[in-house]
Parts: sequence; structure tokens; C-alpha cells
Amino acid sequence: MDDLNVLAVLAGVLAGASPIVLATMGETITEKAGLINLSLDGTILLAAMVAFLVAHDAGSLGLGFLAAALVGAGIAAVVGIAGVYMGQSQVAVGFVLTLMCRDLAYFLGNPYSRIQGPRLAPLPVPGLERLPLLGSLLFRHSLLVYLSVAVIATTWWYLYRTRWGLELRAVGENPQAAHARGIDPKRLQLLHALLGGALVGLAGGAFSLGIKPGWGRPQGAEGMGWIALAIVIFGGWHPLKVALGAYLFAFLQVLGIPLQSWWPSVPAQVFQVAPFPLMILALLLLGLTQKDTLQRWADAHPRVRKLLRSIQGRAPRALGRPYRQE
Amino acid sequence: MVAAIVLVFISAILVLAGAPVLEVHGLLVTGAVGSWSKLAQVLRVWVPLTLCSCGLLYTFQIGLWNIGVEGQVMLGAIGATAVLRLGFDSALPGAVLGAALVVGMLGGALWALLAGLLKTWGGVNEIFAGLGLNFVAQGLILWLIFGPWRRPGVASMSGTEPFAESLWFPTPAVWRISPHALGLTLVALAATALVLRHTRLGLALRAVGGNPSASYLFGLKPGRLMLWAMGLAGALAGLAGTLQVTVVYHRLIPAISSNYGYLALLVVMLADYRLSWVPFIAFFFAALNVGSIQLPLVLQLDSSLSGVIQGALVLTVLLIHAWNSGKAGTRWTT
Amino acid sequence: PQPVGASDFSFGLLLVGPYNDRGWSQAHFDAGHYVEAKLPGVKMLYIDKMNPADRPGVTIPQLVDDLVGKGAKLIIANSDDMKDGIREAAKQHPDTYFLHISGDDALTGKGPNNLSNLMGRMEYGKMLAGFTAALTTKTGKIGYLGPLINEETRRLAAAAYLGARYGWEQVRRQPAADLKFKVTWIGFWFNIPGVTSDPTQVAQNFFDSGYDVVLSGIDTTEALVVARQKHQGGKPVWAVPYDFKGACEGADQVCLGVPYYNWGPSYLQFITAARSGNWKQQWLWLGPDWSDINNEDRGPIGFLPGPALSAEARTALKQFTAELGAGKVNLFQGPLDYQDGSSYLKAGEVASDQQIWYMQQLLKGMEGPSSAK
Amino acid sequence: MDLELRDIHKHYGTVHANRGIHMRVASGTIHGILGENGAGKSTLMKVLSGYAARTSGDIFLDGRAVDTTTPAQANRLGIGMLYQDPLDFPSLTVLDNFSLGRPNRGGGLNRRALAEELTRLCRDFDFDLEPERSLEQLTVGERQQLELLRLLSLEVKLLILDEPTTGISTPQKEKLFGALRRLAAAGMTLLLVSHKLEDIESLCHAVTVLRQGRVSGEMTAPFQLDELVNLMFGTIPAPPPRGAVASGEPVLLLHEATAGGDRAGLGNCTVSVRRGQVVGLAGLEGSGQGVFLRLAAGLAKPVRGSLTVLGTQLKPGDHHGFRDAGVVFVPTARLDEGLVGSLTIAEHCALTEPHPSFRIDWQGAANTAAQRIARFRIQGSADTPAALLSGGNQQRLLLSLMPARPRLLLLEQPTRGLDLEPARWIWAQLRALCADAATIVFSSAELDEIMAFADRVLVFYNGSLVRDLDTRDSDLDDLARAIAGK
Ligand SMILES: Nc1ncnc2c1ncn2[C@@H]1O[C@H](COP(=O)(O)OP(=O)(O)OP(=O)(O)O)[C@@H](O)[C@H]1O
Ligand SMILES: Nc1ncnc2c1ncn2[C@@H]1O[C@H](COP(=O)(O)OP(=O)(O)OP(=O)(O)O)[C@@H](O)[C@H]1O
Ligand SMILES: [Mg+2]
Ligand SMILES: [Mg+2]
Repeated sequence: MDDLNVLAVLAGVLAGASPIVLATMGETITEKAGLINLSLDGTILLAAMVAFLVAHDAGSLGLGFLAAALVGAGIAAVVGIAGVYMGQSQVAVGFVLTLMCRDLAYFLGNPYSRIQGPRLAPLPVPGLERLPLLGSLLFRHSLLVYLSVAVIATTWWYLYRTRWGLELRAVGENPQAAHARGIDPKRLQLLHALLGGALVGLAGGAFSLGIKPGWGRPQGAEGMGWIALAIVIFGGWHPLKVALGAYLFAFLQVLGIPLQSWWPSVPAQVFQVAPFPLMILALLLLGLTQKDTLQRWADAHPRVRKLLRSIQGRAPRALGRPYRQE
Repeated sequence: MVAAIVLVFISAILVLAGAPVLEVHGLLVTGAVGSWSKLAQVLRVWVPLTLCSCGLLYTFQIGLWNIGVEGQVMLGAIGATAVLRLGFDSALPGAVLGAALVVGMLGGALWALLAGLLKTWGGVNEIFAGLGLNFVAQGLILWLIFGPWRRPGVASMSGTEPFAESLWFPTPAVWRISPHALGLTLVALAATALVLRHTRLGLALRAVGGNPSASYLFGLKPGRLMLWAMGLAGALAGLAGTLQVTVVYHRLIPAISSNYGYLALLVVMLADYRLSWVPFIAFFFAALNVGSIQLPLVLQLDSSLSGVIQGALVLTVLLIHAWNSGKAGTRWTT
Repeated sequence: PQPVGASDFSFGLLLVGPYNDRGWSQAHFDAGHYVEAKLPGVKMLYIDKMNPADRPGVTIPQLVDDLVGKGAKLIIANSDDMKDGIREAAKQHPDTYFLHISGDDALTGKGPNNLSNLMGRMEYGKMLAGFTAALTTKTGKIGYLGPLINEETRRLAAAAYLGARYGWEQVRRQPAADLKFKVTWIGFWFNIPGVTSDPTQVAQNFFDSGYDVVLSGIDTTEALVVARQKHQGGKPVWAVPYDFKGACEGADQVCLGVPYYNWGPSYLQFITAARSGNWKQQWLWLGPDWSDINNEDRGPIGFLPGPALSAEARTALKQFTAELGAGKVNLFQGPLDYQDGSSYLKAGEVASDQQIWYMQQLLKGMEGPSSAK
Repeated sequence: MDLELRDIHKHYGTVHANRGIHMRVASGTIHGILGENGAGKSTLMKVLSGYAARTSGDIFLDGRAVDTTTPAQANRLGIGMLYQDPLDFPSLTVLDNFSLGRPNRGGGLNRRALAEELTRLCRDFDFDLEPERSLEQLTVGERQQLELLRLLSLEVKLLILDEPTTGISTPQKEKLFGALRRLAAAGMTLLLVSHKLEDIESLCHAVTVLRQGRVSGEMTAPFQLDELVNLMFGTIPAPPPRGAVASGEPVLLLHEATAGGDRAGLGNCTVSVRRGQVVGLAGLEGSGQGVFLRLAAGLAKPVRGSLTVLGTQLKPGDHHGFRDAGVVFVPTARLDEGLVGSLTIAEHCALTEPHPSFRIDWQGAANTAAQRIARFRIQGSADTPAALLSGGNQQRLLLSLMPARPRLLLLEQPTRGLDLEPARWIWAQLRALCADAATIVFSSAELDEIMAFADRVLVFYNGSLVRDLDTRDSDLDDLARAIAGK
């Protein structure tokens, strides 16, 4: 092995994962509220395009990110209104939007293909960047990376430590019961779809203004939306586990590179495709633990049960099912 | 109504992009059906799209969201390629092609059954299983093309070494489209119509899709029927993949599935899950895809517009449906 | 084929990527415009993104039909992947001329008479790129960000290595063992998440493990982008992009230069021949015009030194270019071994075009896989 | 606070669940709402709590007309409800459940203060609830206690309890009742929904009885139980004369069978049903008769004990095996479990064809459908989707689809939603089947149906089989009281 700088690699993982982190946190919030927004892949691309376009024309990164967030929220609004208020299949609407937004991005973004535009610069934290180990690992990134880490913490705090987060989880579990307690499930779902969508939009901006600056076809973010969806499931809908999943994904990406030469008999595709089999595995685990026989067996082995409980996530119970009032 | 909304939407996008609205619409039409050669090209797209859509009808009937068609097409193509590679020097090209069809369909069916088993046995939502398997299938194709099946020396995007011409389904020069492919597609359409409308299997699929627990009490086996639906859908997708290999590209290429699996989902949604509309909507979508090539050629516009039009149409229809059923206040159809 | 008057002449251009990709396809697209400007009456018809992923179900022969129907007399196809389709189309349209970039049908005799091949000897561009890298590197570690593995990409990577080795040993007078040259392939011509390795990560990884110059084998600008970020973070690193003359733009601090294609003059030559009826089937593999490699009216390839290249290195580069041009230096000369130790060129043996074109492995001294498993 | 309801109507689609209800409740009293299953009790309470929007009618609190169209509004007015089916969040913790639905706005959540309040309330009421436990680990009774404390902490003035005593143990019930009495004494108004006479008797000051969506009577304590039973079930006609209970070989044998399901499950049930018998299962909904039928149908497995059907040891839980052996099960929730809403009558006929061929003979199916429509007098045509039939007609369709010669027929509320005359006709058809040596086991919420058509009645209460009687010599009142747990 070359003198691969482990710290630098980890710092790279931290940075490389930042858009995925934003997208997965957004989708986690949305799904925790019981709504499934399948349009991520298209949303990210369209937001990336718009972010670049706006940042380029207005010469302002801030406006670019704002536009990206708005695009994300706008698309989520369509899914939310159709899925929550009109009772249409969330999966169908999200899926159509995925395909459509992607093409819309290519169509409208064509004139902006591969031109120079503004991009985020590293913003070392004064003082902290000089810390011996942590400095290069944590404090020499762009604003985006700090933001992504902050978003993880905030998402966790929001979901588990605030009243709104509690209500949001409640709605995702049992909208009828939430309604009985004076919460408006539809409004709450829509609002969090917007919030989640905005974060997904920011992820798009993070690509075109940060990680893979510029617009073009391909942009390089194609497929990331699906990966993000897979990671949310892999992380069992818990923001910290999901974030871990995002970092694991980025790490696998990096790991695939040296492995090319260390272990050439492993097909390169294995590492790229990994998130998907892992997602299926996570779901399988979830499904199997709900089987009677397995459950009984696990009940007889408390340690196994504990282990299962800790790794298995649980989908919000009302996920994807629109709420209707009696 | 739908058409009007979409027309306005598309025109708005065109204005936004600064394109001549009328000319674009005109070009899309002439570019698709302006000559026999273009029509033949449309039919080439129509064939796999219709096959995939037919397959999706089985799974939608039973209430499954089979998003894994892409992967099933790919596995069909892989299966067919495997046979054709083995039968490279065969003296009986007809038999080899026949075997390729069978193995291709099997490949698609098995890939679909994998998602089906994950669903019925493992409780894995078919959407995520299918999606994941799509990516795995794509990885598999790339691995084969750049690895064990690479062209001597030049592993490249252009795929595996082309098959000997004797192993192509023939395309008469004047036809420009393989009669075999057209024939098989028509057979698939007819068979699907027959199975769905006139056989116990079709009825059982609808019954389980409508109400699994009632169907169980009627003596049906929902799990097994789901596997049947997945298997049939996969076989048809596999057939599409096989034809992509044997008729269109004459080799395995990375983009062999050409997004038809995803597009077929849109076709079936727009057809409101009805078989009778599928061939026409598939034709319309194929025509859009082919017609849109004129956009860069003549107007220097990006041809992704066709995808936008397709998406906008389906989205509009979904929203109008939701709106109507919301007004009616009752929803019992699945 | 009947001779055509000096009046109107249309040619069709099939581009594998977007016409505005600031890379391989745009270089061809710009060449088309170059010809339009040089030869009044000549008109270009083009279709871009001509690949099965972007245009499912659309085949080369059918598009050629369309272009011929619109009046094209010469069809240029710019991708190796179009080889089979263009051969088929050439057989179907014996009265139309075909120019396939990067193929070898005219060499192998598989193609009909109306089909010619053209390729630029980018090996020289890559040698110059490798040379600048060797002159600039402080750590003696050079990374090569490769696309997918085939003969073309292998020989380009090898050429870059040879250029680097020459600069390292002959100019900088450093021991051969201190030069590291490593190739990492992403698996495709561009990044597809979930399918390829991420070139951004590959570049990161290079820089993070001590490689301070990354040569890009792909069009997209990840190597430059990452180098720029690292540079802003205070790390002395550089990158060399690929394919497009304007690629250094916006990366002044890190861009050592760019090997690029300049198809205009060659296009001009073929189109003039086609228009006047003097078409001859050819397999052309053209090197740079050594007298002035960055003259846009000559030679199909060039190397434009970048703003980050030091003055000394510039001088050395000039000298190296002159030596190459004069034939004083030939880097594809034995003894050279393949990576597995088998002999590629015996001592003193000069590689034939065939030996270079069909390169079987990376060279000994280079790290990284020679073929995909 | 005083409560008055005037002319409350509630429609669920085509179901008219409350049909003009008037009611008054005085401040500081515990008022009972009594009625058999489906009488409309829960609906009325949900209207009051804002959970379900009423179709028409007025609500007055302390003489003031109020609007309670959402639970939030009702909360602000001081109305709180403990729902029949627990409306809480099993995957969240006790404290989370306690914290959810507080009216003060803003995003803050003072977990420490809330935990302290919960602990204090627990102490006051002698409940034992750990704040950080997951709700899944609590018993139904504990979940109710938590919900009660939550409502109290909101300082509700009108507390509605919808059947709080189903599925909880006797000591828990004692605790609960003690708490309720103290609350009433402190001036709170309580509404207690139940069909258990003992609960009403021991707790309530006054009671309103509902029957088929209307008020059938009111009474203040002390209550005359016979009169209440009458108001609940209507006057029960004397059973028609019948021969002796058939005593062929045993068809259905349960030995100490225990199984989960419904509200109370089924515990330690031992019984034998013989060929040719018509057995009625009586009891409040969810008292165990549903589990009993599902066990017999091979839809559920006993956790303990044994089950023998038709003399053979069929594999428990293998419904299709039972089916092939001649066991027929007809569920009650028609569109939920029995029929496929999107399929037409003819398609249902084709689906249940006894000797199916792969290719469907649509002409034949249409003919069969026409015959059945005529025979069972279904209002619809061969191509009417089941979802478009009225409830009664769905029931007829379901019965018409039964295989021709069943050996053991298991029916869940076979005539629910049918008028008297069609019900009689259906029963004539069913008994004709029995003449062919079939055995029928059916459940019914209506005692008169059981008295009229069954030879034998099994009464279930809270998951146990409590009486096994011959219908010819049973005392109706005694039966009604057994159902109500008295
Ligand atoms: N959400 C609903 N949609 C449609 N019909 C309903 C709904 N809820 C109740 N019903 C119907 O309204 C009628 C009254 O039901 P309700 O739940 O009020 O009865 P109940 O007196 O509480 O009965 P139980 O003692 O079984 O709880 C029943 O016929 C029931 O089927
Ligand atoms: N979901 C529905 N969508 C459309 N029409 C319906 C629906 N449900 C019922 N109908 C129609 O409304 C009519 C009345 O239905 P309803 O269930 O109120 O009848 P009913 O008077 O209760 O009869 P029954 O005594 O047989 O239950 C039915 O004949 C049916 O055609
Ligand atoms: Mg009730
Ligand atoms: Mg009715």
C-alpha cells in the first residue's frame, strides 16, 4: 500500500458524502412523517442544474443554494399534495417526477453545459484547523461539509428532542391517533415533505456548486437519488444510522479504488453496486424478524433478540399510506 | 383535456427555453412518422416497450409495483447472449436463436422471481428489491462486458463482439424491422389479452390484487400467484432483452435495457392499467423518442424534451385521476 | 461516386457525447465549424449524444439514412463504439463517404472502400503531458486517472508514462526507481454513480496518498477540480486535463497543460477530397505538426502548456518537443517490457504502428491493472 | 360541565350510524352509554370528541352551542376521549405518548417537566408507568392508564371512556374505577361507553341506551337490569319449536385450545360439535367467538391444546387443506375479507367455480351469476362490481358463493345487515344444507337470531367459553346477562 494518508482519506469521505448526507436526511424526515418521496433522483439533478444556473447568472452561491432548495421543495410539494391531499399513489407520482425532472434538467440546462461557474471554496476554521489530527480531518472543509454534519445533528435533535419532531414521528406511525390528539396529519406531512424536499434540493446544489462543480450531461450525480433512498432504508430510518450509511457508502467508493490494484480479481462493479444489495439485506432482515418462527426463536435467545433489535430499523408504520379522516 | 394541459405545459417550457413552439411540435410528428424508415425506427422502440408493458400488466393486476423491469430486460439479454456465444459456430442457427429466446425469457423470469421471492418469503418491498436488482444487473452487465465477455483486446462501451450474422434475426432490407420481433410482440399482446381476460390465472391475479385475504378464502394462493405474475412479467421483459440483443444490437451492450423498463411503467400508468391502450400509448411514446431526434438535428434543441412530455402526460393523468376520485368520494378500484 | 461541384456540400457529424461537453465531442463539433468557416458552401448536420444509453433504439445506420436523406454526402462518426454501425451504413450507402474516427476498418480491410479511418497520435500529447508532470512533481508520484481499459487507453497511459520517465531520468536526472506512475481506472468514460468509481474520489485518493500530479484520461474535469480544492487548502498539487483545448480555463494555479485534439485541418482535408471526388480509402494516424504543434491550422493534436507550468519546465518542454519532432528521441523504442515481465520491445527495436496501436498491457514500471477481470 | 346533544346524525358513506340522537348529561356525574355491537355508541362519542365530523346536529356545553369538528377544538373546550381501539403510538416511549398532543404551541419540549408530571400523576392514581419504556412492552390496561393520565394532565372537564374495560384484568379495572369515581366526585363529567351491565351498574349514575343508531331508552340508578337488557336487544321472540339436538359423530373437537387474536383471544376452550348440529356463538364482539371460528376454519393455529376437524388431524392453519376436506368459512367483513370489490358478480362466480378449467367460460359464469342473482334475490346484474352492491346484497352474494355440499359450515354473522324476511329466507337455505348432513357453526351479535335458528348456543365472554346450552330450554334473560358478563 502506498503511504495512503488515512486521515486524508477519512476527510475525503466526510466531504464526498456531504450531498448524500443532505439528501438522506431530507428523505428520512419525509419518510418519518409517513410520506415516501421517490423523486429523489430527478430532484437532485434538477436542483443541481437550477442551482448552477442561478449561481452562474446571479453570481451568488447563496442564491444558487436557495434556488436548489426551492426546486426540491417544489417537487416535494407535488408529491405531497398529490399523495397526501389527493390520495394518489405516492410511489407513482414520485416515480414519474423522477424521470421527468431528470429530462427537464437536461433540456433546460443544455446551454449551461460545462461552463465555468462559481463554486464553494474550502473554509478552514481559524484556530481549529491547526489541531494536530482533527484539524485536517474536520476543519479544513467547505461550508457544505460543516453544514452536512450540522444537518445530521439537527435532524436527530429535531426528530427526537423537539415537540415538532415528536409530532412528525407520531404522524408517521399512526396518523389517526395523531389526529385524535389535535394534530393535523396532512398539514404536517406536507410541511415535512417540503422541508425534506428542500434538503434534497440542497443536495443537488451541493453537487453542482461543490463536489462536482458545474453542469453537464452527465453531471455525475445521476443515480445518487436512488442510492440515497437505499441508504435511508439501510439506516433503518434513524438519522444517525442513515448518516453512518451515507459515510459507509462514500467509504466503499474510496475503498474500491485501492482494491483495484490490491485485489484485481474482484470486479470493480462490486463496490459501486454495494449499497443496493446492502439495502435489500437490511430489508430482508427486517422482513424475516417479523416472521413468527424466527421471532419465537429470537425470543428464546435474549441476546439474539437484543442484537436483532439494535441493527434492525423499522419503517414508519403509516409510510406510503395516505391518511383519510373519518 | 390531458392533452391540452400538457400542450400548454410543454409550450411554456419551450418558451422558457426560447424555442419555436410550433416548429417543435411539427418536427416531433414528421420525425416519427414522416417516412417508412422513421416508422420502422418507431416500431423498433415499440417492440420492447410493448413487451415490457405487457409484463407489467400482470404485476399491476396483482397489485405489485414491479419497478425491476430494467434488470429483467438486462438478464434476458445476458441469458440470450450466453446462448449465442456458446452457439457461435453452430450449424443450426435457428435452433441456437430459439434456445436464446427461451434462455433469455428464463433469465428475465428468474430475476423477477428473485424480487418476487424476496417479497413473498422475505417481506421485502418489491419496489426496493426491484430497484436494487436493477443496479445489480447493470453491474453484472458491465462486469461481463469489461471482463469475461470482453472483445478480444478492446473491451469497450460498444459491448461484446457482434454475433455472426447467421445468429441475427433477419431484417429484410425493405422492412427495416425484424418480422420476428414484430410477430413475437403481437403474439405477446394477444397472449396477454387472452390470459388476462379469459383464463383463470388472469382472474386470480385480479382477485388477489383486489383483495388478497378474500382471495385466500376462495382457495387462491396469493403468494404463489404473485410469483406467477412476477415470473410472467420477467419472462416478457427477458424477451424484450433477448430481442434487443438478437434484433437491434446483435451483441450485448451496457445500455441494453435502454430505460424501456422505466418507460414501460409510465406507459402502463398512462394506459390506466388497461391492455387495450398499451400498444397505442407505447407507440406514442416510441414516436416521441424517435421524433425528438430531429430536435438537435434541425433546431439544435436538446432531445430530452420527449422525456419531459412523457412525464408531464403521465403526471397530469395521475393528478386528474386523483382529483376526480377525490370528488367522487369513493375509491374501490385498485 | 460522382464528382460534386464546388457548390453546396453537406456533411453529417455523429457525436457520441453532447456537442458542448468541452471534451472529445466538442473538439469534433468545433472542427465542423472550422470547416464551415474555411469552405463556404459546406454545411454541417450533427447529432450528438449518439450512444445507446442516451438514444435507446436508435441505430447508426438509421441515423445515417436520416442524414443522407437531408443531403449529407460525407458522414463522420466520432466514436470507436460506432465501428459496427458505421461499417454497416457504409455498405448500405456506397455513394456516400464515411470517416470513422479511431477505428481500424480501413486497416483490417473489413470496411468498404468508401470508409476511411482517422486518428490523431495522441500518444505524443500524452508523452508531453507525462513529461510536464515529471518535471513538476515534488514527490515523484504521478497518478493517471483512466477511463475503462482497452488498447487505446492502455497505449495512452503508457505514452504518458514514457514521457514522464524521460523527463524524470533524462532531464531531472533522478533514479528511475524513485518515479511512481500509477493508473486507476474508473470503469467508464465518465462517472455513473452506482456503476463506476467516482473520479472525484479517485483524484482525492491520489492526492491524499502523496501523488501530486494527476493526469486525466477522461474528459470531465474532476482531476482539475480536486487539484484546485487541494491547492486552495494549501497543498502543492497539479493536474493535466484531456481532450479539449480550453480545458485549463478556470484552473490557472494547478493546470500544467492539456493534450488536445484539433480535428479541423484533417476534416478539411477529407471534406475537400470528398467534395472534389478525390476520395481515397485511408487509414490515417496523424501525429502533430512538429513545427508548430499548437497551430490551429495544422496537425490533429496539440499540447497547450498550462498557466501553472514553471518557466524552466516550459523550456525543457520546448526542447523535448523539438527532439521528438526531429526524431532524435523515440520513446517507443526497446528495451521495453510489459507489466508481467514479458518483452514488449527488444533492445533497440522501434515499435511499429501496429505494436503501438494494439498494445496488450501496461508497461513495466507502471502500477495498476492492465486488464479488467 | 353539563352536556346536551340535539338531533345528532352521522353518515359513513351509505351507513347511517347515528340517527337523531338527543341526550343530556349533568355535571359531576358518570353517565353510561349502553348498546349492542354496532348500535352507534362509538360513533356518537367520536362526534363529540371531534374525531369524526358529524353530519348534522348540535352540541351544547353548559348551555352554549359549541363546534367540535376537530379533536383540537374539542380539546380546547375541555373534552377528552379514551378511544375504544387504543389510539396511541406503540413504537414510541411512554413519555413520548404522554407528551403528544399538548395544546400549547411552539417547538419546545420540556421533557424533564413532563416526566415529573407523569410521575406525579402516577403516584396520585397509584399507577406504575416508567417514562422511558417503549409502549409495546405495556399491557392494554397500562396503555389505558397512560392515556387516562394524559387526558387528566390536559385538565379535561368532560372525559369520554369508550369501553375502557375490555381486555384488562380485574385488579386493573378496580384501580381504574376507583380513579374514575374520585374524578367524578371532584366535579368532572364522565361518559362511559360499555355493553357490560356490571360496569354500568357499579359505576354510573345514569345511562342512555342506543339501539340501531337511535336512543332506545334512558334510566337513572338504581338500574333494573331486565329492563336494560330489553332496551339493548329489543324484545326477543320465543324460539320456534324444534326437534332434539342432532348427535352424529363429532365434527369439530377442541381440547383445551388456546389461541390469540381479536381483543381477548380464546383461552382453554374444550368443546365438541356433532354432525348435523346448528350451533350459535353468542357474545360481545371480540369475546372469543371470532377466534373460535378461525381456528375451526384452519385460519389460525392454537398455541396450546388440540383441534380435530372432521375426524382427521388436519394441519392447523392450513385453510386450504380444511377447505378441501369440506370446511367452508364465510367471513363477515364483506368487502374487507369476503369479497373482491373490483370484481363483478360473474367474476366472483367464475372464481368460485367448483371444477375450474384454465380457460374461463364467461357465458357459463354469466349464467351461473344470473341464477344466483335470481335465487338469492341480489339487487344487481352479472357485471355489477361487488363494491357497488349495498351491504345486504354483498352479504347475499357472499352466501350465494358457498360451495354446494359443505360438511362443516362456519359463518360469521351471516345475516348482519339483512332485514328479517331475507334473513329468514337465508336461514331456510342454510338449514336445507344441514338436512344434507352438514354442520353449521355461526356467530351472531343478535340473540334473537341465535334463539331462532340454532339448536345449541355457546356463550363467550372475555375470551372464554362460559355457557354451553340447548336453545330449547334456555332462559333468555340469563343468556343476555351471560353475554354482558353478569
Ligand atoms: N369508519 C367507519 N366507516 C364506515 N362505517 C363505520 C365506521 N365506523 C363505524 N361504522 C359503522 O357505523 C355503525 C356504528 O358503529 P359504532 O362503532 O358506532 O358502533 P358501537 O356501538 O360502538 O359498536 P361496538 O359495541 O361494537 O363498539 C356500524 O354499523 C359500523 O359498521
Ligand atoms: N361505494 C359505492 N359506490 C357507488 N355506489 C354505491 C357504493 N356503495 C353503495 N352504493 C350504491 O348505493 C345503494 C345503496 O347502498 P346501501 O348500502 O345504502 O343500501 P342499504 O339501503 O343499506 O341496503 P341493504 O339493506 O341491502 O344494506 C346501493 O344499491 C349501491 O348501488
Ligand atoms: Mg364501539
Ligand atoms: Mg345497508
